[in-house]
Amino acid sequence: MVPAMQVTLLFFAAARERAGTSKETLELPEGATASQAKARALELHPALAPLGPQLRVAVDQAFAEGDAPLREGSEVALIPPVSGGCS
Amino acid sequence: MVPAMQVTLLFFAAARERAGTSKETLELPEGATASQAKARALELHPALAPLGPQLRVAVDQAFAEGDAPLREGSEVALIPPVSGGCS
Amino acid sequence: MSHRVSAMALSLEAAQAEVFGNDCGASVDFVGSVRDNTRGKPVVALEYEAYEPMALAIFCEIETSAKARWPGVRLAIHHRTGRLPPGEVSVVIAAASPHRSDAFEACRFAIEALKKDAPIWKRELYPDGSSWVGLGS
Amino acid sequence: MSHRVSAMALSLEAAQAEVFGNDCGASVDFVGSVRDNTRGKPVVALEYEAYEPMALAIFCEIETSAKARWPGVRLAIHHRTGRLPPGEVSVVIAAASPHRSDAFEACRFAIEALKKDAPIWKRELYPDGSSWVGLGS
Repeated sequence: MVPAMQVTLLFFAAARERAGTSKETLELPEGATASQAKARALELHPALAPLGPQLRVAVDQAFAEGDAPLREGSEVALIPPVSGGCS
Repeated sequence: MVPAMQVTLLFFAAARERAGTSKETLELPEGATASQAKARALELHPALAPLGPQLRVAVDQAFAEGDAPLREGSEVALIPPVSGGCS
Repeated sequence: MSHRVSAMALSLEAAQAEVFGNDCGASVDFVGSVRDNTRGKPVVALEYEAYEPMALAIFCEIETSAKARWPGVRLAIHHRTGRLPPGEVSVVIAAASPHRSDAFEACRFAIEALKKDAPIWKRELYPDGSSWVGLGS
Repeated sequence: MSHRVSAMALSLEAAQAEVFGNDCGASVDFVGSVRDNTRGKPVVALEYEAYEPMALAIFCEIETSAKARWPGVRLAIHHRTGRLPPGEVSVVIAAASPHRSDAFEACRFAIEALKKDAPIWKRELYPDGSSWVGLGS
């Protein structure tokens, strides 16, 4: 069995509402990637499905490619389409 | 003899310094134009000569074409190259 | 560090003062506020949410990119969060430069980059409901 | 009438407040100030002189042209006169619009038009003399 690691998963805005939480701890196999974390979050929170294709992933506060490797304690955020600025 | 009219002539910035005055009354023949007022000012103030080609003429607070007719009491300003704004 | 993401009210003068200096002839400042309508629909308020540390990191990246393109430019990016009624200021960006052209371009670049990449979201509150902006739904 | 030419100190907030409204999502403000040097030469102060009523008339024309090109834009143009040391603000232009792109373009248009046509002059004062700017001599 592959050793496990824990990462922190953050949800914002529409993703937070659909997941019903803003933060949770996710257990993943060691060497898991940003994409795998996102896929696991979508499995655990089926209500996120409609947002799925629009969610970008950030790792440790920077946008990450899908194959970016995670480490124990990584902060993984699901980023719905952003809308900062003004009206 | 053509009847005369009086216009007010205003000088600014480098033109004011060279003419040694900021305002004077100029007597011109009736029907004189903006160009004629400028030519007369250059005659009366030879020190303006180096600025001559760069001076625009305004009549009653708007830039005027050379052939714009003046009237009794017109306010004619000689406008050296402008440099408003910032550094 | 002259960037900010917080629920505190924003001040145009404060942002501008952070970038201004005697070597800078020009500053261009952008102020974005809550409009009282959107696509003809009345808006009661906007509610802004941010992933604050990442938003600040993005603001710093925007500043770094701007300085690379327009040397000598200084930027301050301030964004507000929370519930804001119409007329309230949600974002202020101040750009200063010795050259006015650079200040205009850097300020414009910063607001466009912020809208594209800063992890900040707004929800429009209407008399009869609300919706997150940008979901295309 | 939100334009001004006078020896009074300028306020960015005041200019911005004159154009801002709940129907305007964006304002872009330009602040021009006295730099401590020009072409590498130290500048002690700038001295601004204006043909005030005509400068105001030109500011109104600039506003009229801007409104024709960018409907819904509001402009305030404030210019200071007199002797200003480095760091002092000589001009503030505030442009507000429902659309940020229009606000940027109108603000830029206004400062370029002001520099081209407003009957305002400045003299640079150096430690060892002075000269009128723009005479090309």
